[in-house]
Amino acid sequence: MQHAEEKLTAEKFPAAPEKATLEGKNKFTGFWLFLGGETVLFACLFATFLALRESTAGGASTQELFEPLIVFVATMLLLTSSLTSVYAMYHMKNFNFAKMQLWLGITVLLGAAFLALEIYEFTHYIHEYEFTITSSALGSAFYTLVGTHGLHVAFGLLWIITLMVRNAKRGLDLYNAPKFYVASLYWHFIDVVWVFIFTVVYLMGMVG
Amino acid sequence: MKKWLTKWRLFYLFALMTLVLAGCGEPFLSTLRPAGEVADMQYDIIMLSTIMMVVVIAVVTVIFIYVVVRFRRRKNEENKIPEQVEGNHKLEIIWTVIPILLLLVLAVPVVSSTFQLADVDIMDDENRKPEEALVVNVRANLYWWEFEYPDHKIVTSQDLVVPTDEKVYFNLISSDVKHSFWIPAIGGKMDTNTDNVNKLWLEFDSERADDAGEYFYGKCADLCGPSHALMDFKVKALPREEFDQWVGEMTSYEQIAEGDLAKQGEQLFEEKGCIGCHAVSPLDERPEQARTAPNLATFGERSRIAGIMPHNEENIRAWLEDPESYKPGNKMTNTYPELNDQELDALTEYLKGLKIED
Amino acid sequence: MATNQNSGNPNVDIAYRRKKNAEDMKHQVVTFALMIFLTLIAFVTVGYDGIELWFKVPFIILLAVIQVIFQLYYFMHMSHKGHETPALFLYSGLAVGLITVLTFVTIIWW
Amino acid sequence: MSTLTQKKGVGAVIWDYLTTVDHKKIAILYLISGGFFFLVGGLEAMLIRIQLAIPNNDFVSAGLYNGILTMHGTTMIFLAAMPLIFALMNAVVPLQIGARDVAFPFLNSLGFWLFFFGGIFLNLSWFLGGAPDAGWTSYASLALESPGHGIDFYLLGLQVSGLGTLIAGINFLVTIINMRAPGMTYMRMPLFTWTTFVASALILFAFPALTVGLALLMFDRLFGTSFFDPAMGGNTVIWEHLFWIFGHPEVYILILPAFGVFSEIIPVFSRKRLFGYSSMVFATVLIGFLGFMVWAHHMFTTGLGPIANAIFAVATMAIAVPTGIKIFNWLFTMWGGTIRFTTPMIWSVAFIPTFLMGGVTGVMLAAASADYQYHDTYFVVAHFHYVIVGGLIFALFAGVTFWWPTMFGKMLNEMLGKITFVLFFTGFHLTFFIQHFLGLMGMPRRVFTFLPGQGLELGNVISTIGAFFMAVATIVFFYNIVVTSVKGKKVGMDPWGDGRTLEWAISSPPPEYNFKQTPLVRGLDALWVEKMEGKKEMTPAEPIGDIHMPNGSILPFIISLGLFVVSFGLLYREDYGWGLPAIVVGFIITLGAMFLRSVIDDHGYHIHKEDLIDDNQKGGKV
Ligand code: HEA
Ligand code: HEA
Ligand code: HEC
Ligand code: CUA
Ligand SMILES: [Cu+2]
Repeated sequence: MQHAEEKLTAEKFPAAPEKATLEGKNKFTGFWLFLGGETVLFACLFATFLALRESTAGGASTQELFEPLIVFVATMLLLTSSLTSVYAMYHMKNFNFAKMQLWLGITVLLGAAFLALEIYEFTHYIHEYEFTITSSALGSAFYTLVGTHGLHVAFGLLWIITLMVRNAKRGLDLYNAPKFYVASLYWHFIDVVWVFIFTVVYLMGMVG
Repeated sequence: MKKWLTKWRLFYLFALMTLVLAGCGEPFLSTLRPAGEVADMQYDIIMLSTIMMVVVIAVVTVIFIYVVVRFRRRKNEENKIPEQVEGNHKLEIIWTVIPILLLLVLAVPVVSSTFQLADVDIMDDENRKPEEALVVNVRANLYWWEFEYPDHKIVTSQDLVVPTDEKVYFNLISSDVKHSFWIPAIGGKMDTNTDNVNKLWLEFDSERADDAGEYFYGKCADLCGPSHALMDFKVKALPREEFDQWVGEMTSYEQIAEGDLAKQGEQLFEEKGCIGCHAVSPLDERPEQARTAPNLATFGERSRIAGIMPHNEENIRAWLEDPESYKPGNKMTNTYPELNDQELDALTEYLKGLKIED
Repeated sequence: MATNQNSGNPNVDIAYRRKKNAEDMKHQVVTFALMIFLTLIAFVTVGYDGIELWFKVPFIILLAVIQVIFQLYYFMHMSHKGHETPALFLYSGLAVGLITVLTFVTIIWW
Repeated sequence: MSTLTQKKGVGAVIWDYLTTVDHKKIAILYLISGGFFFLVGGLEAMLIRIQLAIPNNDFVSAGLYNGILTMHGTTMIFLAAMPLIFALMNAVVPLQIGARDVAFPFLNSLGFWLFFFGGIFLNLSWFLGGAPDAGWTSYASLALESPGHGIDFYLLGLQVSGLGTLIAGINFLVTIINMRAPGMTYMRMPLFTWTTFVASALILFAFPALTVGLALLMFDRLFGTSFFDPAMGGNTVIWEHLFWIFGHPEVYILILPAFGVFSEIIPVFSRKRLFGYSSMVFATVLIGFLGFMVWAHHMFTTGLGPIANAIFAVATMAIAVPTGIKIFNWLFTMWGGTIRFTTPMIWSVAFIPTFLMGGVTGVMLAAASADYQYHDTYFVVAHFHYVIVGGLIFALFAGVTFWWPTMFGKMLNEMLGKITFVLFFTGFHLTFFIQHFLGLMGMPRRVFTFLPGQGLELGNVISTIGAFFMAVATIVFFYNIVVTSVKGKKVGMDPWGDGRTLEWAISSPPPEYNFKQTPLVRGLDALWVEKMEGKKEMTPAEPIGDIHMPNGSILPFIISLGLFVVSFGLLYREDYGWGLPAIVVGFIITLGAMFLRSVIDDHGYHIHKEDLIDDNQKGGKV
């Protein structure tokens, strides 16, 4: 096990920096377990949505609401951000801090764009269709599921930005490498959830 | 050590004795005094499983007592180190396989009876004849029960009337919060959900109904608010002819208040707004949502007021004066103007006279 | 620790690791392309009227599952060593989640 | 920093506990608050039993009764049983695996404070307009109908404390996965560690379902959504499923650690290794696994249909098999042993037949068609008190007595311990055995009173008498604690004499770094292995060196406090002008503290070699 505070060079930087210290290893394991729990959390929200997806209470139905274009663009944004965060981790492994920051920056931009689009989408539904979280059980389930995902995105953005700013001067070491790594895991997980959201909520909602 | 063991045995003796003393509960209420096909079926499974469990407990207890007595540390054994046994495959297989077999023996009748009890296909049968398969719509409300006979277009409350020795089918729903419909001596319960209709059948055995007395007790078995404990109903199981007669009287129901006091009561019943909630005819054609209070057409011959209070003049007055103190949280409190003594007398007199026969 | 793959000679190591990382990265870009492709297929499937409904829904779900496997195994490195415990817990979570979803689409029908 | 506690001022002690990240101190915090809530829940139980002593009693009113009943169940399960289990886990598990600490000391403290503030919040409902009154299951239609804020206290309080539980669960999992001493393979872990591991995994997968359920119900009540409002297309059965998807695993979260406790105590006082260790482990995992497949047995009467009922009935029965394996393994651990009846052992021995009776009534309940009769009657109440009180509460009495030296360095008085046992055991069977028959005789549960003339009088009065025995027993137990704290003698390493696992290989209580040198584990029951070779101590796996320690922090307390404030804001958002600002302020406090946590580096500190040796000479080790 290496010491966390040690200043490192590319040569001394270990192959798996996220697990090189005990703290890092714990973070790594703990975060994966947390994702296991998150899986159940989202599964419950998905299940609720599926049970209520036709409960429109006379209001707008999913077929009327959803627009393929918005969903498609949102999906592309988020999928791409997943790739960019992989790039960031690639550079982290190569001990290239500047490039890592750059790719994280791009990830954040893409994530922010996604979030903006989602907010636009929600306001669109509210104004065009008067489809709100209180208008029907479907509305409640939809906004809760997609909104929870959106909150995850927002939290992920804040997290990554904090990490970037906090470590901007310091550079990479074994104290913060696990943090970056775990944040990127989180980001991928958000993407995984989105894959199911766009499939189960939007695409299935469009075919009825 | 030995002391507490004997104590432990004493317990069971004591508990068993109290049990014998108390019998198996009251015949109109106890699941241990089944009075119908469904309750019988369930009673059989209760007994089967109880015997099985007693055997399991006995076996374990024998081993247990042996071990605890035989292997306690004796005076001269302070330094004894017993052999450190890792396990024993044979034994482990035995105590895995035997329970599995026992459970299979239990599972078979359970699964089969579960399906039998859920067999209500005839309810949806177009050709169902009410004479052969009576359907009752049960609607549970904070804290009262409504029973509608859709085949006969009559509605009654609090007292369920059913024919004996045939299957009776029930549609169960709730109009506010979840309740559960349970007549212990006749058969297991089924929830009345707010979202959907549940279906259930029961059978009432004529002989054992006679033994049980005039009524079986029904209960609400799901926490539904302050007066959940008081949400009782009664079941009158009549032979088919008497039941048909009852239906006939209900369908031709006509009530004329007799005597001045009762007439005055009838008037008050309208003036005070009682009629807005309570119907006084079994032929209530209002939609469910409008039927926000028990139908009082047969109130005069009920065994209880509001499901719980002994039926007498005094109690009727008391109920009308302050329902809250008898059934906390009920939906009648404060919905009508205060009544003075004279009005109470009149209403009581009127309500007493609400019967199908004179 | 199994995680420490250094051989002791930093220069050899770093060259080797750089190469390996670059290779990994290549896989990941390919994965990404495939994911975009799958997404496109999913959208087209839904938009195209000629396909029967009974086929559409399971098919797009299948596509989603494939995508997620890509994400997990490539982007999140679950294919790498030292991911046995994460995999175990993630799959347990998925199993619980799946049972939940299954009940919610079968025994809540009213 | 020395391990010897210097005399400190009260303020310093309090500050120390507010900021501590030491698992041993957090264990004490859990023990104190869990113990307090046990008294509160017990008091509520007494009120229940007094009210039901005679028919038509008006000791408490109907509405109040529902509040008491709800709070009794909720407090006991979430605020007494779980924290007390966590107390033992925190005190023992790191020691048993030879670790210096848990994986996430900071999160450990955060988990505690979240639980604590959640629990306080929930109980404040008594003083702020009335307790929740829809049962601990809080079924949706009734919960939505319930006036006032009682249910909101339930929802928010449990949400906050549930978060704490989830964090604690993850912490134990990672601790056990990553921090085991050299040689401590999975199949050499003591059973208590194993059950902690499985129970924590259950927490990880079960609590999110509760989180979601609580959130949805909260949205319905506070923000006008309609998940559970049939008029708007909602569906109350969703709540039932979500609650029980959590709720059933929850009961195994409670009982598995209890099994673990007995699996530690029985071998020690039989002087024999656990019979069938690997099948015990296997059974534990299997129970955990099956625990997720059976939740609908709480919903047999909901009307899910015969297919679902049959499947869930059979799946439920299956759990009897691994549990049976455990029962027999315990019996055969004692078989051939030399049993010493200390207080912990008496509890453990008495547990076997008692839990057995609760378990077999569980199987009876699993018989779906017969459950239509049992459901929501006192038969169910009898069942679950037999398993919970006869299983878990017995385990807590046993475990707390057993590990009291580990936590406090003193032994509880044996005589008083035995008196507690006799009273509690007597009272317990008196209270709950008769309830089986009350249920069968037609008494529904959750009734605030019953009417005379239904044959229910005798059973109820017996039950109430029994409860008083338990109350007296509990008081004796607390008296024992006080007496011990004041007068008890300090003990050293391995005070029971026959300790087998690592927590007995160090002084009682252990120094703050636990092990001066990480021990080398050479087999199951690591200390026993050494003892059998005539050694007194563990072989160290490393030379003496500096020990890395985490810094204490007040931030967990502040983060939790923030959520406490948020909860008030959410609750009173529509009633008072300060509601909305409180939400904002609370979130700022919480997020601000989290932000501080992430930007302030915390590398901990080191205890130097020299100080360690110093400790040794001062008698840190006996
Ligand atoms: C610690 C908590 C705990 C534990 C361990 C259990 C254990 C079990 N429980 Fe219990 N249960 C509760 C806590 C617990 N329960 C609670 C709190 C409720 C009520 C919740 C509420 O509504 O408020 C409840 C309710 C409950 C119900 C719903 C009843 C109803 O509401 O209608 C059912 C139904 O199946 C059930 C079944 C079981 C079974 C089969 C087991 C099994 O795990 C038991 C297995 C053990 C044995 C069987 C004994 C040992 C075995 C042998 C010696 C082998 C040989 C045995 C045989 C072949 C039978 N439980
Ligand atoms: C861990 C769980 C746990 C524990 C330990 C207990 C312990 C007890 N329980 Fe409870 N119980 C539940 C969990 C638990 N219960 C749950 C989940 C429900 C269902 C709730 C619902 O339906 O929603 C329930 C319901 C329940 C009922 C049914 C109520 C009803 O349906 O109407 C009854 C009735 O007898 C009861 C009794 C008791 C008794 C007598 C004890 C005794 O063992 C208690 C013993 C302890 C004491 C007696 C302590 C005494 C302390 C003092 C005297 C000192 C007090 C002083 C101060 C605070 C200063 N419980
Ligand atoms: C809001 C509607 C409402 C009004 C108005 C109302 N009641 Fe009621 N009444 C109820 C409800 C609801 C119950 C059932 C209470 C319970 O059992 O929880 C009830 C019960 C009763 C009962 C007992 C019924 C039984 O079957 O045992 C009587 C008698 C009664 N009401 C008489 C009256 C009289 C007389 C008046 C007018 C002075 C009146 N009610 C006004 C709602 C109403
Ligand atoms: Cu209705 Cu309880
Ligand atoms: Cu259960």
